[in-house]
Amino acid sequence: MGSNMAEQHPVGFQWVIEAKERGAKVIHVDPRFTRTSAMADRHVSIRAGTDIAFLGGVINYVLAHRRWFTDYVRHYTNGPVILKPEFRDTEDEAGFFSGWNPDDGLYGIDTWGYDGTGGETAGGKTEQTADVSGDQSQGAHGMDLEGGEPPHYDDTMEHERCVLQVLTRHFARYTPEAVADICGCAPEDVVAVAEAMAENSGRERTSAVVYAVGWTQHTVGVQNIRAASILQLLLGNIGRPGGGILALRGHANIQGSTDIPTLYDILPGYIPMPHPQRNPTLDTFVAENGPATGAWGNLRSYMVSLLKAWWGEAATEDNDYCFGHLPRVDGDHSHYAMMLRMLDGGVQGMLCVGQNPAVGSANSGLMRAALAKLDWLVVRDFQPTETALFWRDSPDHEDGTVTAQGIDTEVFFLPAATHVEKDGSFTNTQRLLQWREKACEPPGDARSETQWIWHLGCIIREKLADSEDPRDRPIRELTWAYPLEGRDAEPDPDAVLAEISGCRADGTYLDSYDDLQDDGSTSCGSWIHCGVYKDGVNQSARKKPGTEQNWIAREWGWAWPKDTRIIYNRASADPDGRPWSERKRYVWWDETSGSWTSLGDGPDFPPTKAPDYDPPRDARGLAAIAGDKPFILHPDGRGWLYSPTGLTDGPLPAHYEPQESPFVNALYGQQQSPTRQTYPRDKNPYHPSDGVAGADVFPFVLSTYRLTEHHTAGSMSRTVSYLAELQPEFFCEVSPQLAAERGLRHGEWATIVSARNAVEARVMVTDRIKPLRVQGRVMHLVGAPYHWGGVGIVTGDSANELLPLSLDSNVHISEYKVSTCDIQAGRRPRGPARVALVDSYRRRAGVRE
Amino acid sequence: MKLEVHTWPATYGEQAQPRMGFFTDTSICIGCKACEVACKEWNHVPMQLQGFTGNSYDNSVDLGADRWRHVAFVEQRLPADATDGGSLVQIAERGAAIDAGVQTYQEGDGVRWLMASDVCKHCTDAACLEVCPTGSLFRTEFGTVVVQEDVCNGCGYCVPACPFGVLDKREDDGRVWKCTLCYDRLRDDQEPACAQACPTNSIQFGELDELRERADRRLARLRDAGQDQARLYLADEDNGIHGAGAFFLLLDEPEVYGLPPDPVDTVRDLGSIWAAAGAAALALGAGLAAAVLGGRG
Amino acid sequence: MTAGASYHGQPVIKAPVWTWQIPWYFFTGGVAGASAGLGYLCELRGDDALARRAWAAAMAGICVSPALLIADLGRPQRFLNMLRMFKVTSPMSVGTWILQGSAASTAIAAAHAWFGLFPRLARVAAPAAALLGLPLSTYTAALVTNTAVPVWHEARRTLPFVFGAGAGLSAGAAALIGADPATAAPARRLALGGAAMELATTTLMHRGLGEHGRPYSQGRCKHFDQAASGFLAVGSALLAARGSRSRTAAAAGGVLLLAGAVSTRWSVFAAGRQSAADPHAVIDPQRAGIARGERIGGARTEPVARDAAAPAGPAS
Amino acid sequence: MDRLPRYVPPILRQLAGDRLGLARAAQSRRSAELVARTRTADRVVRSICPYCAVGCGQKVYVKDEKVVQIEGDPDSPISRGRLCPKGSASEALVNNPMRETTVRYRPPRATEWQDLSLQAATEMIAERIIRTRAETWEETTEDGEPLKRTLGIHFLGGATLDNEENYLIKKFFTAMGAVSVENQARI
Repeated sequence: MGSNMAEQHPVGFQWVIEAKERGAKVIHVDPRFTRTSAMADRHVSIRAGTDIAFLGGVINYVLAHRRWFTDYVRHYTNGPVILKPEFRDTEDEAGFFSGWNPDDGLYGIDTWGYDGTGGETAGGKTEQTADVSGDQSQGAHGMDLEGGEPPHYDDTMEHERCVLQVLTRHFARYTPEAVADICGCAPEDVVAVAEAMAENSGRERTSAVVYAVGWTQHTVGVQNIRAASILQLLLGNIGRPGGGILALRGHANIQGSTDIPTLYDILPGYIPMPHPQRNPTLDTFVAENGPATGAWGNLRSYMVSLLKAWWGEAATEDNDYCFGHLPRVDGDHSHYAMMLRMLDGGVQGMLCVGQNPAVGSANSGLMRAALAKLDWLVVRDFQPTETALFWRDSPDHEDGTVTAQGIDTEVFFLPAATHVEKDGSFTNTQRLLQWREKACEPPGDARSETQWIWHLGCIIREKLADSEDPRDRPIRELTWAYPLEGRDAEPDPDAVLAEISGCRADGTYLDSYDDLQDDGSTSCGSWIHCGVYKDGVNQSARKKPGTEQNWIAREWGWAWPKDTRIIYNRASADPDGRPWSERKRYVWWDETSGSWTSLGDGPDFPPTKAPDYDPPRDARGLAAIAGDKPFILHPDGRGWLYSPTGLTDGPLPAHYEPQESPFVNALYGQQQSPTRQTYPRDKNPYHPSDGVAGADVFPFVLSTYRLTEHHTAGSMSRTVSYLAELQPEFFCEVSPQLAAERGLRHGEWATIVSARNAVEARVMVTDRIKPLRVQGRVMHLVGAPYHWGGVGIVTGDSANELLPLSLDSNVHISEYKVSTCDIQAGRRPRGPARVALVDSYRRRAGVRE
Repeated sequence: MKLEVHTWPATYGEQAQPRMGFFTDTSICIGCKACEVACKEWNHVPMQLQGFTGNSYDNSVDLGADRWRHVAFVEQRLPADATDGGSLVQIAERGAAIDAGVQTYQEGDGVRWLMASDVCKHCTDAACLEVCPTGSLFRTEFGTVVVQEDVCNGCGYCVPACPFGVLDKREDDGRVWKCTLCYDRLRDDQEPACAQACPTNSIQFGELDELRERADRRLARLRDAGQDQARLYLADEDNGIHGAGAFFLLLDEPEVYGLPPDPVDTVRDLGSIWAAAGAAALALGAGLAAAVLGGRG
Repeated sequence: MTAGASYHGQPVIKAPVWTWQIPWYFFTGGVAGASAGLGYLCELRGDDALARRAWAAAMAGICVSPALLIADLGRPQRFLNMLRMFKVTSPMSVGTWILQGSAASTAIAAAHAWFGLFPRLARVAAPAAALLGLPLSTYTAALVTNTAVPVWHEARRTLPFVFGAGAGLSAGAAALIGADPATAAPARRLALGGAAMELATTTLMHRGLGEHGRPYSQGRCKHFDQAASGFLAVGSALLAARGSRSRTAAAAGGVLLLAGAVSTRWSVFAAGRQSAADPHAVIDPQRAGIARGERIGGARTEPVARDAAAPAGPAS
Repeated sequence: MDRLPRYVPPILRQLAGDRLGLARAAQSRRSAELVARTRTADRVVRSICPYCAVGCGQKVYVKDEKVVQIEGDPDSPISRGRLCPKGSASEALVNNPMRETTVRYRPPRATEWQDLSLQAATEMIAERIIRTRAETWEETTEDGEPLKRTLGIHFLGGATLDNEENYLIKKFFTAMGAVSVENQARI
């Protein structure tokens, strides 16, 4: 669900085909019939944006028919844990959880916790605010639990306030019939999928859930994944071979750039960026961000080691290891928030490195308007992208609303090196770091980012070398000396990786994050990557052929944490440490050696902690995790069916309609996710949803997506001849019924209109797009791949022009996968007439103001 | 007149290699077109921009001088009661959905989307190489059929001779081009580029004998699983081209994928062709004689 | 269920890439071949004037033909590669060698007929040219029928006769133009006889083609075919009525008949393109053959047990 | 035929065992000596595909300091030598004629690009970062809590940057107090 794996990850899909050949059943739940559906045993067509409803139906079936994996749920999840009596579910509060504060549109989360614990914190706050980015800033969070144990739990799971019972009541309304009416599928579809999952789970079997941006790019993106987590935990499919929830990431190192983040709210290894504090010390930071128990119990070690890696000798116990050098975040400084700030003149400079917001971001027109407000813009890419050329060529120039002479922004285009022109590591979608060897030097002025940022840093450091200003101390004291190599004096990426992996004061390399100390005697750039340079060897560069290893292939690359290939794999053994079954044997307790052993993977668990280990009440860190609690990142070691902390929009997923929807929320009184981030303004108007006047002006659901033949906004594919020819033109996919309704002819042109813009696309009328019956009405979907733009061998309008900015408040990702639109036959008007067309729609829908 | 056109392996003597070929199993083709790109990249085949065709996801149209692998896309509506679905979608299950009145259209219908990567068949009896006057087209030591770019003079005879429409002349180049089964890679013990790239192993490369056995096992499995429409195409020798070096497992009739149902090597009729031409020549001679010598004057 | 299916209406086979030179070559080759025969036979008969005219036509045809062929090549500078091999399976290869022999012998024979050169050589060359002229006139039919184009291939038994007849009529008609009607009787007989034969064999061919012959009633092909019939009928009538008396009528009749022969070749050429472009022209007859049980076809649905020991490759 | 020297013309070679001239006799000298360019490459290095996150192994062949071929690495347990169309097009991405290899500069309100040296461009960018940082520096909140940052600079990275590159970027901009470092993961 939420993934079109055959199209977007074709090479990964070989394993699905292989599993299928061995008898696995493949189910594809997706609004469209895609190349993945074509290979599936069953395709269920659902309305875009109703995944939680569908999954809720599946969860409800599992709960109602008692199909959960009892031993797993009892011991490994928080199913038995009793919640606070003050907690109120969406059932009780008409679509809200307890703690809702309508004045600031945020949840207070005090009531969401385990019974008997104190107020939950997030980033040092007890209220979820927009500057707190869900899990990403709260990976280090969790409640303080004495001895790593929830105060009250009921192993019979019968207590009315225990999680399993709360869950059962919460999902009771997701009946097959109710779900079918929301999703536009058949009730049997829900039952069949639930039955297939349940049948194929348990001791002997496991099922996997695969998702991608079809789940994340929603105002309820995180809760989509939470719903899958609940299902997989109930069925006992986490931490076991053949199970899991597989996030298929779309870019070579998007996983790595989250782990070692170029993200505003986290530091490497998901350590939160500090917030402004009354008492801005390291101790306060650790106290407010790290629970005392579980792997995060050692947050202070991780943080001190990071500070030592960055500020080296300058970081001492006396100066709190330069903790004060870190800048603070106190609001949403994520991409879209910053682009809006830019539009208002609050940002002077921008650096776009391999990124192309002028066509790649939602509401591209707003993005370009924001870029025009910059003083300076730096773009690094293989060729000038639409972003680099926004001042000269854009749809706005074509419309006549801007001219190059009218744009003050100074633009630098710097050519970049390709992946074969530099050494370095990518982290793939399964946390595996794989090293790339440099094949040759980049041409002309092209340079690697390593070379560029290092030299830029050196120039800036030189210019500030004599500064007395305290704000320049962090940059002056930064460790910035690396061995240089090659024609262009490039810092050796191998040395950078060694810094990330970490070493002791004496220069010896660290083996794993267990070695990290909070006294400044170790340095480590990213605690989860500690050990990737173990023994002074670049472990990510290991390339022992897969054919010479077993299927785990542990001598190929290196996976964080601790080169673990299946995370939480303690769960592959039963509470006593025996494999759940011979068939699904993976990690188990070996009594004779007194340690965890496995088929070849490392245990994601303290290696010699016996299954019957019972932590003392005063234990901290990993020592506080019992021998039968696999989820060591959580303070209680349990998988969370219910999330007492970490999320801004509720401890459980609930179905909310997308920001723009032709239907009312049939389950709750609350139409959309109450915490979603919206930015109503002239350049970002929203369409009325069902039940509001003007909703019928944009009657169709619009979904954007990718094709196998192209890559994202197209910079790396529209410019490559062999790919450009395969999908040469922007097209939209519509059903024969919609085509008949709107007079669209196959192969000819259509204009898709939203309140943001109007674009033209060739029409593909296809049986693969199905009108669905939802709430007694027919729903039509307009599918639009978004690969095109103004630069390249093949060009065309960009579907991203149409989308509004409406974000999931946990992670600030916009709802690309569903909005509403209208579609007309024929090409779009040119010049000012396009603006007039959009204006007329705005007026009719009443969204002008 | 019967010509022994099977010149492989005999003419290569000790240098002959096992006959190599492709088994393209379209039941696991995901239509990604990696084969098209890998082929072009290895063989430096030029871009052929043909615009939006509307032929499902196929914008490459057909095999030709600038397309040596071509992925066909066929969208089919099938009746819900079709038990011979053949596609991997369980169409029968659709019926229940319809009864519930949920799906508003395709009432009674399901969809299946066939994808198949087409390529030169490297026929046992290959018309193209038989009619080639220059010997540019020849059979290699691997039993494959290759155009030699240093010999071809662009006479174009092979183009209409091929019963599959594989060969074509590259306009600005003047020569004819087609799949070489990566002759250079074969000589280096490497897989052809398309087969190496194919993510799902839909394109399988190997010794033809072994591939044929594998295909038979696959067909048996699919048919056991109820895929009544699965069939092998050109996997045998009892057809008009005496079997192909590149054969296919299809899920529908060949013509649905743009393949001829009964391809025949034209040279099979060479005897009657030469006989007729000879007879006509004699008739012309007789006519001439009659006109000149048989006259009254 | 899929009877009548095709892949998005795309052709199954490729249309010939040959251009205008080829139908003209069908014509000039025929003129050259049959004229050589006419010339030699006239020499035998002692009709030197007519023989010289025929040798001139043969010479003209044999000079133009290679030029047309070379011009049609994608890589004209590589025309010599045509002589790289001799392949009986390739009518084009065989034809190239015939053309070579024909050209050499015709040149000698013509030089002798006109200028009295190479008398000894000509004694061998003239009959050789005459003999080679016969296959030169008909091998082009073998060339086009030896393809996968249904409208051509299915006419493999009749098309050579159409081309042979056309060659004869062309040689006769060419010799008539400007000749004294009194001495041109053999040429006239040849022209009239050839024209009748071409009309007859063309009709036979169309009838024999049945469904395959659809292109002849469609598009450009149809127009050429109708023009050919018209030219041949009018030319023959004119020639028959006045050809033996009027030099002008003989010339006009000759020109009309030549136009007829050219049109026939263009109609055959156009038919090939139209036939190749139509997927159903390829698929339907093949499907019908399978349905009638005459052929097995390329596909089979049942696995066969293979004898794993059966050798298919070299002993290895 | 093995004994016949290569200069014997094909038509004569035909007589020696390939009468119809369909196979061995027709083989040209080029064909007889054909070698794959993977064989003649100077070296081969091992890389990872730059498109999606499956992380397929690639073998990169280099000849005369130029990439001549990129194909799947059969040793990879992830991809087993296979590549999708994008991965298969990697060589064309690297050797793309559309690649721009010189710095381009566009002053405010200009209508065309200008030339600029890489060194000058880097120097100018450094100056602008320092200036913007100074002008938009926020030392504390209204309540006096430390902020030590600038929101005047927005960094947006693609997700094809290496871990090492991301690390240096995050490290550098964090030290500069430029907190709004973002990437494609947000998009």
